Amino acid sequence: MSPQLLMLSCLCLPLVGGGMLLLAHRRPRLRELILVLTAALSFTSALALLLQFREGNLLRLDLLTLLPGLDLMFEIEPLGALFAVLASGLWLPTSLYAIGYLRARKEEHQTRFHFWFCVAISATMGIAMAGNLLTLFVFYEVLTLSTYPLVTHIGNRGAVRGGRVYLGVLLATSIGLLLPAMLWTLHVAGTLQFTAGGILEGKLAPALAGLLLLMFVLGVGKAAVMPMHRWLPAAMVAPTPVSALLHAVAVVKAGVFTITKVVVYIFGTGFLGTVPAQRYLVYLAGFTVIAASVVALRQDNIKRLLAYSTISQLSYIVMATLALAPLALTGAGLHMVAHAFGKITLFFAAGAIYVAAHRTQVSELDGMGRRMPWTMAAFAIGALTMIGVPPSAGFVSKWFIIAGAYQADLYFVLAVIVLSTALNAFYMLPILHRAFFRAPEGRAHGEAPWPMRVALVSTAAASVLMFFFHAPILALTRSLTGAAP
Amino acid sequence: MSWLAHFNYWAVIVVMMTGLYMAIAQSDLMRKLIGITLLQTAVFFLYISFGFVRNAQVPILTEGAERYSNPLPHVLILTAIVVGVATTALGLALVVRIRERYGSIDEAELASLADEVEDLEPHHDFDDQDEHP
Amino acid sequence: MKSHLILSIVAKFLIPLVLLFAFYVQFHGDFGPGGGFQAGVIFAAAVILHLLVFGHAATEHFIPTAVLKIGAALGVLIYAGVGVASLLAGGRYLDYDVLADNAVAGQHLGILLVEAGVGITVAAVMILLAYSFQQRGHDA
Amino acid sequence: MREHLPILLVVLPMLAAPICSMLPRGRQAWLLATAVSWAVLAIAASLLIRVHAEGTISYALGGWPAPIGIEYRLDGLNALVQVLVAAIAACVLPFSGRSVQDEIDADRQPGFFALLLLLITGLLGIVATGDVFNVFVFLEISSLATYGLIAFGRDRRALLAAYRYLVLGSIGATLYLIGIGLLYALTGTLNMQDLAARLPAVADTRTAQTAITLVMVGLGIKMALFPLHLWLPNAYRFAPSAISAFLPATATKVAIYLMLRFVFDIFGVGFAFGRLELNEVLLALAAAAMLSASLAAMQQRDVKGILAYSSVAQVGYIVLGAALATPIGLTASLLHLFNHALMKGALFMAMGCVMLRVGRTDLDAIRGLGRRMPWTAAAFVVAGLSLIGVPLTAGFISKWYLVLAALEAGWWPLVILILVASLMALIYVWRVVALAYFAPNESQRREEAPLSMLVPLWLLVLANIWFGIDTRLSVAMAESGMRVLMAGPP
Repeated sequence: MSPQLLMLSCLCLPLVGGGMLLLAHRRPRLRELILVLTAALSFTSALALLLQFREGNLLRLDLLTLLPGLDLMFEIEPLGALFAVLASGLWLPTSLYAIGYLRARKEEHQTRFHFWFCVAISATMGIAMAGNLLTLFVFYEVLTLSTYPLVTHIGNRGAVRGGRVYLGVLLATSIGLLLPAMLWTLHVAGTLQFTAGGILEGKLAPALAGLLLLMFVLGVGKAAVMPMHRWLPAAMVAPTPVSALLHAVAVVKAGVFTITKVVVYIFGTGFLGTVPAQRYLVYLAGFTVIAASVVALRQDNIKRLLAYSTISQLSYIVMATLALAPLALTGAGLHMVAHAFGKITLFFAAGAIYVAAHRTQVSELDGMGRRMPWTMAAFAIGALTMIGVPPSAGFVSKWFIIAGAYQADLYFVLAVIVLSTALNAFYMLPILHRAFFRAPEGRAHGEAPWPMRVALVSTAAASVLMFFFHAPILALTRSLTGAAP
Repeated sequence: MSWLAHFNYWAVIVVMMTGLYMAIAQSDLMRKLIGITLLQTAVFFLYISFGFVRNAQVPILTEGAERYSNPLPHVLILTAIVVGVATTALGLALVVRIRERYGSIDEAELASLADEVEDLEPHHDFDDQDEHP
Repeated sequence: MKSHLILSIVAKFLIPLVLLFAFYVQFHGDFGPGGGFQAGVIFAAAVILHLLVFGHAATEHFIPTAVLKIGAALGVLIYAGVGVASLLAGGRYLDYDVLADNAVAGQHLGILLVEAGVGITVAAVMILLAYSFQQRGHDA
Repeated sequence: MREHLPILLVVLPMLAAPICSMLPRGRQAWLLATAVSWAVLAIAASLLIRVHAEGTISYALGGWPAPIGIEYRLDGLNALVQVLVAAIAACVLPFSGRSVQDEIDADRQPGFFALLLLLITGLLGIVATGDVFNVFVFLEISSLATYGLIAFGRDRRALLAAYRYLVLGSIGATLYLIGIGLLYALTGTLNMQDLAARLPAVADTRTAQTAITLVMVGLGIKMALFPLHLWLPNAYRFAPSAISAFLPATATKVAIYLMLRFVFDIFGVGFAFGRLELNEVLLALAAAAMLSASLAAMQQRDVKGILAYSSVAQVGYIVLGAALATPIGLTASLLHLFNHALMKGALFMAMGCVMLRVGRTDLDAIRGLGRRMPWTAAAFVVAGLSLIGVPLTAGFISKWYLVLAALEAGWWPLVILILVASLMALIYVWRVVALAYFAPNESQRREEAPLSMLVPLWLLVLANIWFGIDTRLSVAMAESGMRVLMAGPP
């Protein structure tokens, strides 16, 4: 298949699958078969795309021209290829998990749920492959809108309220800050094309560039840098599969991915080094890391705890990106993957506990390790990834970020990482202690349905595997820094 | 006494402002309409006095008229009069029907009535007779 | 309707005169002050006088509403039709010159027809208005 | 016959109107009106093509040449506006068949269609004519027809809305009449071209300045420019569905066209904007319109009310672009004029479908609409996205141009303003969409609107998408209109 066709299929396969789902809404088994097949095919095409890219093919697809100089076009670069593979790859276990979850919970509107999930994945693919800022923005908004029905899926008052915060924050930041920032960029640079080395160098005074960077960092609300983080805990009203894939992987990673793209391909790391305000943004991200961890310490609801943990971990990536050191940038790319594996495992486990035991609070987890050994083992691996303990993927990425911080002489970053690792341990380890070393309470129950278990074990395994075999990912993220000297 | 030389304009302005004031400030719908009519009439005056030329003759049916009044404003204003009549008629029709459906033609009262739910049925026979006696 | 003797006699005397005057104004329009608008209104005034004095039933008896409605529409049609006729005759819209053999006769014919159309419409509409307002008063 | 098309365009609906009123049945009147609207669209389109191929078309009425007689003059600008009016009419009339049957008594339907045809005549006439007094006549024809049509609304508040519009509209028309009267007294001409040529000589007099002010205020009322918009919301809200679909897409647009014509072609930018600094007034009013009307729209409880206030805000957008008086600003303004007609037409048509099936258009009636009337609700969503200005819809293109124009002129606050207003649009559109799709409703019966309404509705919706993706045609048209205006007075 030609690379252009592959890109198009990455984008359209989930949509086509979603459309077929709608047609098959009266026959649940067929519908679920279509879902899994679609996910598998999407993953295959994303993988094929990655291979094509590694062979050095120029992957570029001009979809259509809206106005002269303003077109929707796609171009693959290392980080985007990685992101596409990551999102579509994790979609496969998530769709299995979602089938089990929705069936076990006997949720209504399952077809609608799966359909919007497909649309969201398609939008994520669009973000991953976007060749200019406008394309990225378009799919960024599609992602926001298509996940709204997922967040409010349960349809009760709380879900609607959570959905309103979700939509409000994400749209307000993107239209109020990201769009003006984009317009400003277009006005100054005359283009929105992602270009190696950036497009703004020499066209904007450093002080103004600092302001622009601030607009970008805060405007990408999906990256959840404080004070734009409120939507993420609010979105936890969503069913767990949504929280798992979208709010641990697709949506939030789309946020940090956008920031990384902007830093590397719009500003250019070289130019950004001359912008004084960039330092302050590192501090802002560092602050978010610590503050979110502290908030997480005080949470009892598992999903809210995980949400604050996500906020904290996202700011790791933002901070590492803004540190502008090649090694830190590599670490940022690695951490995107590592955190994805870890966090999705944690959410899967939380959902499995909810389905099997109807428990949602940390304080109710006593002895859970004995009742649901598979689930809690996976949870433990996820927790270790969050803390960054070997043998988990989190260790590798944190290692690179720390190395990058040395390289850039940013001891602030170093301090933040050390402190937050301690905080992560403080809120994760007590959960494991409760689960494995306390006696179980209440009536006995077994594990969650098998599709859910398959999903969470596979992502946990991936997290461990990444510790040992991270060379391909490392090569990819290295080539990202190759683009930015 | 140059301001007196333009007394026609002064008259127009007085009538015009009276009409405008009535159209805006009166709360009675009929008086508003009268205000509109006054306003329009003032404009008719204005146009007609444009066309007037001192010591001039009617331009048609007189041979060799040296100075003649401009007939065009009169023609224009004829159209405007027709338009004015149509507007007034339509306005009156609306007032009649407002009166039938609300039982009032006072703006302040209407504003309070407007949000009440109307009992459509009893009045319906009037509606059907509209323009079809 | 109560009959007012003086009113009805004066009206019977006046109405033909007013009608005659209306026709005078109508057909004199292309030579002197006058024309369809004025004539239509004067004609309507005569009918309205009849309406006021003799009541709706009597007036409607010889000028039915249906006729008026058709008249109102017909007048407009005549007006626009003359324009289209001049188009078909090879001139511009409302270019009366082409309506007859020579330009002067054409202008005569054209203006006469157009004014007739205007007169019919204006008269019909004015009478219709009077009818409908009169009707309302009695029902309410 | 070909050379007579400019006049036929106006005369055809005028001829059809009285015939319509004489027809015994509403159905026949509807058929005639629909046929006429399609013929008018065909003529308008052919004229637009001709204008682009051969340049300005001038047609002298009655064979009297231009400055003396009435001249119809079509150039790149008004040929486009004519096509817009004709296209919306050609979409609304097929649509109106069912909704009129439902909302208006059978014996009054022929009158309704006759008035609608007169309204179309008036609007097309305003656009086509090159004579400022003729403009007044057509303005009043269209306004009178509009007052009558609004009064056809079922709700008794329609009467009051029509009355208020009548009072304000008459004041507006009268002010306009005074204005052109003063101009005539100064220059002795009513022909637009001639007026433009003679105006500079007397531009310094106070009379000229008064005249311009009066004309602008009069037109301001007609186009519902803040704060002269008070008539609009209720008029649109309570009018019959077909009328509230037709008016926002055409009537205010024609008034805006007229304002552009006066400012750029007759007064000249140098005079109106340079010396009188009208642009600053317009900018301030446009900004106020965008903010205040959007705020008001967010508080409405009725979807038609929301859309009506949003129309006031959108007038602000259009005026904003024009007030910048740059080529790109004018292009943006004309584009938005065109695109907004498409989206508001579609949105109000969707509400017409809801009116037919549910009988009301308040927010409660929208609950669960996504299930009851999936096609209507989907159309509302797409047109709503266009209203917000989401990429890949027509609304995005015009707003994008508007932002570019503001940036180019160095007006940073305007960019923020446009974005804030878009955000507010998002909020008020989303309220409706969220209710339609995510609010539970007891009655889950499926009762979609008939095809005769869905097809025109979706035609407009697809146009919204089409002009959001393939912008060549719309941008080229807007630019040719812009060039006419930027060329200024002859």
